[in-house]
Amino acid sequence: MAQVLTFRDALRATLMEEMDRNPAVVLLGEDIGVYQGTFRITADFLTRFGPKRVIDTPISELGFVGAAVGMAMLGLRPVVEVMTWNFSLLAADQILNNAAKLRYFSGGQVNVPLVIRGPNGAGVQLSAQHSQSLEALYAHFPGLWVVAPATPADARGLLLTALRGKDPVVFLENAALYGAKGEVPDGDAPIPFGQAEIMRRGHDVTIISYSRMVHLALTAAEQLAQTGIEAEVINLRTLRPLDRETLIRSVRRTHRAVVVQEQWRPFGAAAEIAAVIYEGAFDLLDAPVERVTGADVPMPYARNLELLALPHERDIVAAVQRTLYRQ
Amino acid sequence: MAQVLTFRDALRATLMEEMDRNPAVVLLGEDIGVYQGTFRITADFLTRFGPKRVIDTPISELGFVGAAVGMAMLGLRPVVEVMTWNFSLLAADQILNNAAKLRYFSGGQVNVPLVIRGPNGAGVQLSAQHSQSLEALYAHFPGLWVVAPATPADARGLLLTALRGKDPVVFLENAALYGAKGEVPDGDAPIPFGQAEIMRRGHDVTIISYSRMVHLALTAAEQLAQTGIEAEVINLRTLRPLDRETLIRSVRRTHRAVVVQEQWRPFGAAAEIAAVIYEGAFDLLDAPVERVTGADVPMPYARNLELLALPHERDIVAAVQRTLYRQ
Amino acid sequence: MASKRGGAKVRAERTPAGPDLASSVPWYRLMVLTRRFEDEAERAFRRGKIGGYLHLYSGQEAVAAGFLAAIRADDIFFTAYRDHAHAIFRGTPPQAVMAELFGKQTGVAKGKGGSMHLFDVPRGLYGGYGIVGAHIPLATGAAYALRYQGTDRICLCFLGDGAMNSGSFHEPVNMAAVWGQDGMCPIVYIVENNKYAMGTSVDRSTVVTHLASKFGLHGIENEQVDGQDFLTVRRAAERIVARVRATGRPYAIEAITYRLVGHGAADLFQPYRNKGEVEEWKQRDPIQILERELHRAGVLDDAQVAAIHKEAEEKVAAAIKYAEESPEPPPEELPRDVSAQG
Amino acid sequence: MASKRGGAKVRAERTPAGPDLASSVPWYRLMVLTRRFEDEAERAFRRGKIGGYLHLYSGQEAVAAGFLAAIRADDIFFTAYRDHAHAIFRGTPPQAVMAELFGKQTGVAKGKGGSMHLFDVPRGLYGGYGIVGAHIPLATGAAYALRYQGTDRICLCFLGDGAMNSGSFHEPVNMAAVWGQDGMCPIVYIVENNKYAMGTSVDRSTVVTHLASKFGLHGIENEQVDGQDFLTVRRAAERIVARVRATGRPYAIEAITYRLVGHGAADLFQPYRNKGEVEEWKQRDPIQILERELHRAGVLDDAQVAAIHKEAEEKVAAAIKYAEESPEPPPEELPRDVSAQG
Ligand SMILES: Cc1ncc(C[n+]2csc(CCOP(=O)(O)OP(=O)(O)O)c2C)c(N)n1
Ligand SMILES: Cc1ncc(C[n+]2csc(CCOP(=O)(O)OP(=O)(O)O)c2C)c(N)n1
Ligand SMILES: [Mg+2]
Ligand SMILES: [Mg+2]
Repeated sequence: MAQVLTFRDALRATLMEEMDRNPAVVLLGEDIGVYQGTFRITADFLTRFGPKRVIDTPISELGFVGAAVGMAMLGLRPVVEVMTWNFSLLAADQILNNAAKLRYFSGGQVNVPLVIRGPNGAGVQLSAQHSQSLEALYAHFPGLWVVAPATPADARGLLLTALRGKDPVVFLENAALYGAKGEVPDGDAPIPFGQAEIMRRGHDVTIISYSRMVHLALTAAEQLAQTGIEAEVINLRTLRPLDRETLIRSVRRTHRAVVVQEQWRPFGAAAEIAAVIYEGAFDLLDAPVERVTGADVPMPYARNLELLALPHERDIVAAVQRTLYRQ
Repeated sequence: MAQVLTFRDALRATLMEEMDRNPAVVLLGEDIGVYQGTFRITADFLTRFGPKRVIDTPISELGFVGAAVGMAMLGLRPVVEVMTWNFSLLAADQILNNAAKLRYFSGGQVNVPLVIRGPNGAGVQLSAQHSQSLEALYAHFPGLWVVAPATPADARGLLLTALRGKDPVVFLENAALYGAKGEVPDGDAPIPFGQAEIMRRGHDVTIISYSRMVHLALTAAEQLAQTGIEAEVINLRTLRPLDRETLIRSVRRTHRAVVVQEQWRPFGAAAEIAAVIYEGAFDLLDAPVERVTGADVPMPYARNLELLALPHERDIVAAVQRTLYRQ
Repeated sequence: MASKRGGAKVRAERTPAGPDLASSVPWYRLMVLTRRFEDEAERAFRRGKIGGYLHLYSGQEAVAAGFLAAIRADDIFFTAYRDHAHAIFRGTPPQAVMAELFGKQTGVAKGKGGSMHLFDVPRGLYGGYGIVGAHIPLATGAAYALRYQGTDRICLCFLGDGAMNSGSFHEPVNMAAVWGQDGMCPIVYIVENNKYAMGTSVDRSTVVTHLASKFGLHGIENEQVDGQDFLTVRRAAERIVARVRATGRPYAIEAITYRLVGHGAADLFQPYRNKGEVEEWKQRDPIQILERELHRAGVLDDAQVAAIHKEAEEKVAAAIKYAEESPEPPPEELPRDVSAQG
Repeated sequence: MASKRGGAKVRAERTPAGPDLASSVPWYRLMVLTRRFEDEAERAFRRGKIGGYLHLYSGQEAVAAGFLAAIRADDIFFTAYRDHAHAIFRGTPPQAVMAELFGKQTGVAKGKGGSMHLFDVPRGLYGGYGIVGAHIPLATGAAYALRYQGTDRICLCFLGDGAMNSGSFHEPVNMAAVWGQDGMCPIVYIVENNKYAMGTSVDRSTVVTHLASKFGLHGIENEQVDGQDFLTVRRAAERIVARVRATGRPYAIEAITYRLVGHGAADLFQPYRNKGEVEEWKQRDPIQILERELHRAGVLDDAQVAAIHKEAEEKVAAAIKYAEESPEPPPEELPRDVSAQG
């Protein structure tokens, strides 16, 4: 059976269940307790689990992410909420030089079962310092898993996997999705990392994306269907590992691919995805892989400029048409 | 005229000249003064320019990189030495959220003429926390220029441009190159950003790289020449901006490309370079672009494992042969 | 009240009357203006005219006013995202600030920065920053630059109580002390201790709640001040600014204050504090305190007060109108300003 | 000498004789062993047998020895890259450490970590870290975990003077104080103040050179100790460890010490200090101080001392031989250990 939940409630319920089940799970973050969480993912958690498990931290990203790594090394299973991923840059050293690597440089003596989660990507008019999508940065580093769910079902299934694995997970949510509803399977069904989902079948072109952009891709696909173009839409779910097989199998069938990402094009995630497609389907590609990306500028505040800086359905439609030489 | 200089001396001499010429240039970094610089780039600078211009800092990467941004905003031209780029992760917030963006979010009211320089990439057995090549990370962010010189001439020409521009520059050196010698043109000849150099002409395949990897590419090209394969070797010099034109023009001629980077393959620089090539030369490519990269693991300490983790000439040769379907 | 947490010893430096009372009238006017500005900005936010985050300064006005009243026209300052009042106090036209909040081409930063990133470089405002604490290194380096350039200009750095728990605070403040030994760091750090960082009260985020003292352990002279009393703040500011200008050494002050409104416009329920506390602090509203003082000294009468309020109302209404009617930035603005050379 | 900088008040807690003298002999033996180990490691480095960075602990032995002598077998500790002695003191076989430095499969971390990243988790050594200060948050969180798990185990965190200028230091230490209020942070921060961070002396990187006092800024009890005297350190450590174990509150100690060797094996010229200073500190070599004490008390005679030195020599020679003869890690090791699930 399944029930309809918002993305927020899927996260909440999963976290709560897992905390009920496993006393090793503790939460850390700014204003997750008394304040009830900036995005209310942890509302009521403090009352339910108490201050030893729901730890309101000072504004010390480097300190509390690092402390969570230390907790994880000792066998706790900390879940850090970064109020937004933008602030994670202050903790980059702890994430990239400790969490990601210390299993390796200890010769496998310690695990770091740590989940860092929070909203990633642009909001609405949050401007340059608060509108970043950092998946390409984190996915570059071996030792991390990088997860970017698109649906409430993804949110639940991937969070379950994250909470039960033994490695550090960069869990990238999207504030615009918190209110989005979707069917969430009941019961205990973790979604393994590295398993993309084909959200829509089609034979003319493959549109590949993750997180919020998947929804744009689906809308674009509906629009394209009205012009007789059947797009396959792939939701990657995780960037590291990348489900090369599903990707490549699809493109080898459709001969065309469009990759959609929210952030800056240069050295962005779409470049890697495109490279993987070329490497796996070069001989069967009928057109260059199109990258639909955000504008290569820090995010402006003004709404009209912000809209110009973000990818839209029409950009995806146009890119698809280019792969079909319809333009 | 030109003289033969080491990479180190090219940097030293250029910094020194520019400091003589422009009193706004100040240096900040750990142990650049009394200690004479970890890699002796600034040896004797303290005596010559005094402690107001050669500022030994505490171990406060976030603090002193940020302070340098502030100095730059007021019209100084700070040059920060990060002892190695690994430590820059502690200053990531200042580099990515302030230096890169504040010109934009101030509506163009301030410039940030800042150069951050130091060794990037693996050394010899420095292990996981000290062996990282961070160009893909920094080149993703608009507002920064990302420079990776391969030769003493590059070092001088690009540093001159960096020191005279008005924007923040991520200047990635390589410790293994500091002792390398090369001809350096006399006089005042800045190398503009975004101008790749063709280091070797060839018509069978284009090998693209930057920094230390260029030298591997050149050696591989010599080896290939003995088997009758003439490789063109491109030294990108800057990652942001990327000289798409030179790249694409070359590949449209050779029909084959191999991109070489030292660091991890997923979401690495080679993905972007490959994507640019595909986008510009899709119809003329006879084989998928090959990526030669480091192994996807934190750098191990043991020398034999480290050698396995790094790209070698033979990997480039093999990749070229694959593009020619010789394997 | 100021001494509630951490046993703050607050310097008392008020003079009941004298020349600074008359010269405080323009600051009273500005404080009334900014309060009105904040109220109307919030209303515009609710109407969907302003987007993103919106952090208001209501209740804290005397802190920035007191310090900005004490510096020279060529001095500079940095602050965080709660920055509207700082700009307006310094002379940035309210309509240019409002237009920025509306995301319009006529905004101080052409609509690119928004509420959190006000800049007015000609007037010495070097921003407006959104990452808590991250402007403190900038301000510290800027102060160094001012001395390096041979001037006697100084730099103010406003920061929140919450920012003091970050490495972005400790690292540059330690360096400022070192640089100050050579007279190379003319900066005043002004902690706006409004008791909370979002929903986290000072005593839940640190054990040492006498925040000024934290500067002492970096070797920086410091004191606390009653941040609700403009005259007190201004007097302290004048003394401190003169000394920092003369010595080139950093100084720190913790102003005990309170934000009467939510953390941001989205902070409606405020589960972290009770109404009583807010009401208590309303009794110490800095505008009323100054008004009473000016009234008592006969520098302002009721009619003048009314006129000042009316004027503020009109100015803000005009600012709203201006912002509303201003054009959006044209699409060509999108790629502009990313870099100087590209 | 200990009180030279910052007017350090150093606690004197030495007892001239008594039961702890006899129990100190094994520690004397370990200190002699590690000194020899460091000397031979440096020689191996010069012969090209050891790569990368190599940071030796010579001169500072009494600090780690004194503290590791005071904790229980199930307690844990974290340190920076100057970590060989810490591992050996704790019982990690010297040959496994040497093999790690040689990059061999038989090393404590299979040759993957090297000198800077010694780990021996079964013995409570949670690393060995190369980014200055970056292990301090880890140790702080680990201490929390120990209490959360309902144990009375404690955590030691060794750190350098230079690390104290980083946000990696201030942020977690502030949190430790907060957590300590609930008895949730049983950690001892042990500053190995060896006067320098590479070439930067303490007084060039901060104005407040009484480093222990900086913990006070965060609300953590603290003191200084003469780090050259094993007996003093150990006595203080026993008192502090007992208290931290009982209270779950953090405590900090600054051990005044000196590194008699270069920062790393590559630091040959040491332009930042003069020979005289080094010579002066050689007079306070911790091994000689302890040796004299044990000698005077009649716990050790000349023959025993000689035997201990000979034994150290042999053990280290054996460790070198073992390391030399051990196999390199096989190529299959390259992708192993990146993650648990992949
Ligand atoms: C590094 C960082 N972490 C978290 C946030 C989210 N955040 C915005 S304001 C704020 C509270 C800051 O409090 P304080 O410094 O006291 O300033 P105040 O809002 O009271 O003026 C937080 C946590 C942020 N912007 N930056
Ligand atoms: C964040 C960071 N910055 C710089 C370095 C380079 N570095 C290595 S050791 C060191 C000095 C550290 O001094 P201290 O903390 O006093 O420890 P000690 O070496 O004296 O034991 C520096 C600057 C580093 N490893 N990490
Ligand atoms: Mg506050
Ligand atoms: Mg030291």
